[in-house]
Amino acid sequence: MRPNIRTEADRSPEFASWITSLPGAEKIRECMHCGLCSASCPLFAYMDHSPRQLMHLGREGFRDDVLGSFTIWLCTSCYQCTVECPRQIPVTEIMYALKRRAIEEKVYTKHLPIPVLAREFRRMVTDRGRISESWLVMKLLLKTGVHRMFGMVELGWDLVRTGRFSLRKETIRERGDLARMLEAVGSDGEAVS
Amino acid sequence: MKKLAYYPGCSLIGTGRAYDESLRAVFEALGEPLEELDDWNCCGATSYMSIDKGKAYALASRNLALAEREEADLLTPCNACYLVLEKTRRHLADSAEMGHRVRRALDAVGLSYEGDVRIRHPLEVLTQDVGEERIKEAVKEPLKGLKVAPYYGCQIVRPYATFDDQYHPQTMDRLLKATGAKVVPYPFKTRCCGASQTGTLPEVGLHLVYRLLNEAKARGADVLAVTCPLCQFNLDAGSTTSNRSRSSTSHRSSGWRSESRPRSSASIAPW
Amino acid sequence: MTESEGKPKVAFYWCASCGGCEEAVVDLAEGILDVVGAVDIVMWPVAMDFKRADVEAMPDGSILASFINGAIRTTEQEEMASLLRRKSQLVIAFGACSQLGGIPGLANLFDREGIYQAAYLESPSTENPGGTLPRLRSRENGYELSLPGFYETVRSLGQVIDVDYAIPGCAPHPTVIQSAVATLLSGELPPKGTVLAPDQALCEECPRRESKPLDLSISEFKRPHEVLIDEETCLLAQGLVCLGPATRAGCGAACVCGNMPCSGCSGPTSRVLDHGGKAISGIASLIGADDEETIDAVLEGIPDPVGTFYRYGLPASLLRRKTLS
Amino acid sequence: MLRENGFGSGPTRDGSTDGSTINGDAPLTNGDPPIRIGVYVCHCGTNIARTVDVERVTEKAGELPGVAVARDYKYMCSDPGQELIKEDIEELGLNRIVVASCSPNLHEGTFRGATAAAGLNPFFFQMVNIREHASWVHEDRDLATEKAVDLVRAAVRRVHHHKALESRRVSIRPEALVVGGGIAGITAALTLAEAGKHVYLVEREASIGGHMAQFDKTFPTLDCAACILTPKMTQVKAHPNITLMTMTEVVKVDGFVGSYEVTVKHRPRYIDVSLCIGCQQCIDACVYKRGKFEDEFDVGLSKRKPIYLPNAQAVPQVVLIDPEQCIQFSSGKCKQTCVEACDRDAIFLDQEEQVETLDVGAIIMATGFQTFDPRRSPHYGYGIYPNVYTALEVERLVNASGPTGGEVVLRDGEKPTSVGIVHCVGSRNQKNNPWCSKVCCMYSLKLAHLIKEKTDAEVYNFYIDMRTPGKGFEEFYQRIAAEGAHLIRGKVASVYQHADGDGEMLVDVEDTLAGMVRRIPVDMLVLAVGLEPRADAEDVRRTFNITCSGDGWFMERHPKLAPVDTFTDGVYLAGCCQGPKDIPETVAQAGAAAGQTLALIDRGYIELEPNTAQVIAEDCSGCKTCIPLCPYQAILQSSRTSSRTRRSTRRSRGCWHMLEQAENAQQTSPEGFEPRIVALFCNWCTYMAADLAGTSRMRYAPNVRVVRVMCSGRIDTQFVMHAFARGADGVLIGGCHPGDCHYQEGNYKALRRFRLLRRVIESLGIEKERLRLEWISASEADRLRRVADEMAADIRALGPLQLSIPAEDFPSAEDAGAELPSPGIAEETAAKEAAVP
Repeated sequence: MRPNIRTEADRSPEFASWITSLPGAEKIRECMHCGLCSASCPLFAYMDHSPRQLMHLGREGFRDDVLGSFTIWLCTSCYQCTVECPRQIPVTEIMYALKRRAIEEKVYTKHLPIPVLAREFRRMVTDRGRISESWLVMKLLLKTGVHRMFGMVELGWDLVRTGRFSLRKETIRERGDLARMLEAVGSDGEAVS
Repeated sequence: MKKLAYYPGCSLIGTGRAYDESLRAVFEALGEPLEELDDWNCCGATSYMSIDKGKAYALASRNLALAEREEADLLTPCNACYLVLEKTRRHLADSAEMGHRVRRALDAVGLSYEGDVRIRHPLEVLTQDVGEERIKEAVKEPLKGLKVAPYYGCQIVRPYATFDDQYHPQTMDRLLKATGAKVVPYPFKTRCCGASQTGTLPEVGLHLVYRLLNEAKARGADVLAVTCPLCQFNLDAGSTTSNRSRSSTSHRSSGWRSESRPRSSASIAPW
Repeated sequence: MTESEGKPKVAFYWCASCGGCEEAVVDLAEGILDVVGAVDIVMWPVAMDFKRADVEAMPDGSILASFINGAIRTTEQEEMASLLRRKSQLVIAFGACSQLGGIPGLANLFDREGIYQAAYLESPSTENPGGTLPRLRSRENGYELSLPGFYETVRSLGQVIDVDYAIPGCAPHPTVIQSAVATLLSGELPPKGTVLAPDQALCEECPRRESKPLDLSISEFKRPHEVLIDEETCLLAQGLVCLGPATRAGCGAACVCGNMPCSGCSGPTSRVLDHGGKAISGIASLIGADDEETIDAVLEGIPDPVGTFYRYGLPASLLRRKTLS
Repeated sequence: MLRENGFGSGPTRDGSTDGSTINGDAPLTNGDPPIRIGVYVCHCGTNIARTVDVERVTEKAGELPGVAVARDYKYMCSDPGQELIKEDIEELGLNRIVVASCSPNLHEGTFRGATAAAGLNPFFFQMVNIREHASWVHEDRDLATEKAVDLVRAAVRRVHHHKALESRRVSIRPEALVVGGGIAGITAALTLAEAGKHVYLVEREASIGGHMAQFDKTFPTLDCAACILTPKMTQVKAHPNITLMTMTEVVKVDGFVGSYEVTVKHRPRYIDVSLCIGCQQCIDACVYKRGKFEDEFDVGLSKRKPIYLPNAQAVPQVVLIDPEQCIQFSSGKCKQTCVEACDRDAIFLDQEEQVETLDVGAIIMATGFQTFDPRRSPHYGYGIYPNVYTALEVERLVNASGPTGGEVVLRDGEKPTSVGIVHCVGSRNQKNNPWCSKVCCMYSLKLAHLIKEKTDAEVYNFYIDMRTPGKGFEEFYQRIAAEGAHLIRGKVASVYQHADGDGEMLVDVEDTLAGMVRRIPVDMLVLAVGLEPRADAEDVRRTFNITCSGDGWFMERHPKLAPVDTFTDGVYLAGCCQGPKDIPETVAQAGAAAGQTLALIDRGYIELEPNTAQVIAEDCSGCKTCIPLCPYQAILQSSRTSSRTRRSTRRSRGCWHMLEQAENAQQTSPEGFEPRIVALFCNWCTYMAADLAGTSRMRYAPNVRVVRVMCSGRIDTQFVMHAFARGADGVLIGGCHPGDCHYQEGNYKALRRFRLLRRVIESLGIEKERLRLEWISASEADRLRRVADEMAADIRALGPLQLSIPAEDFPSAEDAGAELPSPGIAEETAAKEAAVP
């Protein structure tokens, strides 16, 4: 457990200016800490830092606290906080940006299934243009612990039985086009150099 | 009505197969059979956006370009696809920089997108373009006596309120009433179902599902009606799993606190 | 005022103009005899055989007054204007072209190349299979021929040489000429820079003035060929663009008397900096619409605003010409 | 003045446009003494000097023609600063004064005074705004200095043409109009009436008293609102100097300070106010046996009949009939039992709307506020869950004269056991109202106290920041905290009512101090709705020709130094129509507005700005173009000469001759093209917006040189052309939004000219980006910033405006010839000719 004290050396001014330079995120500076984002978040109960705290930590530049937080991986993009925020801080979009940066900088728990899902998802879409849900789920389970599969046997059987578990590998026709497009769009340049 | 290109999305050809089949049947019955967008690709969902913004927008925009080539609007039944496509449409219009990058990428494969495609959801099309009157006429077996809790999910009302009220959406209520069903008041209409967390962190996701189901039951609903394949999967699969694992769902909040008063302790939070 | 041979010497010269100003002098009819009798004409290319060398030979300042009409378009015109300036005590810009740039000044909407193209190559009546264009020097039968240089921009006389007075009009109205000449001969010269015509707007002498309504509001502009023009009422009140309120009087509202709106040939009064600009301010303000779309719809009735408001004065206006790319 | 000055548009030998003496530096009037200008550049401490090189500006000013002395000084507005001007006028014989300092809206009067004190006509003074328009809005010292130099140069050129003007006096009518009968209007009216002035107090509703009459106790002293307000209401009714007009609205305001003609419309009450004694027998007799319609005064918490008394303490104590609800009006078939019951025959069902004109010298606006409608924030469940109330509703509940007799009970009559009070509803929220409504924290604490006192319920105050600045306020907060109210720092996210619950609601809120979300059961939720401008504030301000700030409140002339004045002389503000206020502040402001009104009336006259238009008869041709253009019908055709026009001095408003300043942009910087943009801004809106940008320390492109005009309608198209001809790369015209013109319709004239002018300049190859017309109100500083930045960027991309100046085009006839036919064509022609045998 990290001690509950921070010195100025723990702050990364670069991180603070990066986060407030995200589109709309300059409004973090106007946050009045009303806590609407936290209280409206359906996943709040499982978070280590509330969205409000996370925004504040980001604004102050506590990079390690923010990127290491479990909170960003819990966000399901339900946009409740974004809609409620009286200061119009785009909390959900900031969460996305934090996920991207955490993945880029590889700062997250290794077996956390969420980034694994994101990576596998991307791989499948990039290769084939579509997602085959059954394959995606199986890959996810393989990578994050086979033991998890046992709890799912019954559910899996239900799906197979109702014809909702297909082993077909979905794909688009113009896979080459898609690959060229993803190549041509270039990189984000959102994260700092 | 401008021509609609049907964009089922990956879930509707997977776990959401039933949704796909019934949607096609409904539009067939209304005399407006669905035509699928040729060679559509995955919208990218939330996962792709978590990795690379530019590629995520490029991915989604290919579908917009394909629809524009067919001079059609996109009809998508999946809430996630709906939001991703709508967000892409808006972002390409608002952000010169992203618009430029994405158009360059489309150009590389001979596609273009001028911004003439609307993103439409079956709820909108059925209530606005088709209209409740025509639906009432087309109903063969009214759902009389069936009590339904309408569940809209998050992403068709947030962050953008496009065709329905953000806090108290009504389109599904109207549609259900047109089919003869009784709509029960359901305050969690737009509360999150946990999305992919049911797969990645089942104990977290299932808890959200439990709340939704429990509330529907408390309101006297026989069934929940959903508009999104992922919501459906979660609520459907969760209706058995969450009950079963309820006893083992020990994730009582570290942050949640409830005021406890003798009078209302029974009716407080379900966890 | 020095007089060498008893009678004062006078010169007339003609630059870029149509010749109408020369006609105007002749139109003085018997009045011209008084003028001719009172002066000794030393230069008048239209009527008399004096050469440039004759003028060059005269001592500087020996001519009492030179009346120069026409705008300055070529190097030759500038040279002649400068020569006459040197030899004359007074230079009078005669007519709209000289005073303001005149109709030839509308060429400032084009550049030299465009004018050449139109005049020597593209106009329907041109036959020029070799595509020959004017050149400064060329050889013909062993002789070297030269042409004056053609400027990119037309200028008023005052933009080229120092001018003492102007007589306005296209062409100047006989009464204006007569009173101007009378003023000059009277010996009591007005301040330099004076335009020798009444310094009030045309409405002052307009026979229709009283018919102008006090609540004028224009909802449609019409062009003279599009309507039957009432002969009594104010032309602006009939929706015709009449520049009378912004134009100098003196002509006796000749055009209005001929049932045509004033097109502004006498230029502005002394208080106005830009003739077209003043007319635009006055006339646009009267448009009976408050929103952009309706205003624009009304303005469709003035299809050529520059040609309408700067018909005689583009070179002398504040903006002078179309910008050159 | 020289009548003849070159050839109209000023062509001269050297080919420059500077041919006419209008632009020259020679004295304009023969025989007048030579012009001696004193230029004074103010440091304003470091406010100007920090960004503008004041010494350099002074040095440059000293080099300008006509300038006899140029000085810089730390604070020009100070006594020694003003003394400097006076001494120089006396010792150096100055006859023109230019001060470069702050906005003329602040100190023009000061320096005119100093000029006059030294015996010089005050209108020989000109002010240059290098603080709000330069040092406060720019960062680059060189560019800001350059701009200041340009602005000073423009003013110096301008004062050459100034003439001595005499102010004219206009007498002031002693009557005043007060619009709105809340505590603000009541206070203002009584103050004026006590001073012996006649007051018309106009109130839209059937009774005066306003919001305050609905309250129970007032914070922080908890004294009874009715006890302190009702005596004042009756005093109004009884005062011989007050004409009270209820159910009356102002529909039109004509005239100007000192003599406004106000048209008011009286809505029919169907009762003769002079006959009715408020016995209420008619109400008892009404065919409706009990109340059926929502009572407005009780915010819908009680029912009333179609014939009713507005409230128990209503002034006037007279009933009224609602024609929307009365059967007689809808069907014509009522038994009219009320008419029968009235023994004073005061009921007249055929009463009609009446219109009346009032002549007054000054007007006080006291139109108040409305509360935020919480249906706009649906997650609080207002209108969905029955026991969610607005604070105003609870004010009625706790009020002894309210619908429950002062009992705080739920809809089902039960006492609440747990009450939540949500602060900041509709306030401090970008989606609704961004401002703090100022009174909600205090009234929420008050309600917490009253509810606790009356019900002994648990009370939870959900606040974001507890704002208690005020006399005794913080102490009150401490008292409520000590009483045991739960003070939870966090905004309520959602309200949820269980399907099987007993009306109890669950409130989710982050307790931000504890860092956890709490779920709190309440059976009553009170929404502390904020204050906002009335829905029709926009219409009202138009009627009175005053301005609203961007948030919709009526705008004061100066936020600090003129908080009760408006930009319209003789119209003053009192109370919440200008912004959220509590009662003492409202009363203080109403007193101040009354004081200003008294000062105006008791002086008996005002001095009008003397810079009004005049007709020079000998120059006038009688073209009558000006007559339809004057919205005040001030230009009259003289009956004697019939051809001439003459002006009515009484009515015409000031127009200034601005041509000189429009040409200040003649220099282009040598390297790195920085466009010069001449901005012609209306004094009443865009110029004010530029001042606001300054006081807000916004940063915008330093390319803009502002010239103040009294109205965009004053802008002759020649000004624009002149600016272009003198080297401006762009011209920006700023005027009031359509419908907002200070002179009624000047901006429409500007628009008409602009549309035609734009066609002309485009035909002449000048890109349309170089000429813009923008409607920017006094509050839209941000818009001004955006437009200035945009325009600077657009023109920077276009490059300098290249108007051909013939003098440069034609270095010599030889060179001109050499440019002739392009070599390609010439050679080709020569070759062809050579080929001919």
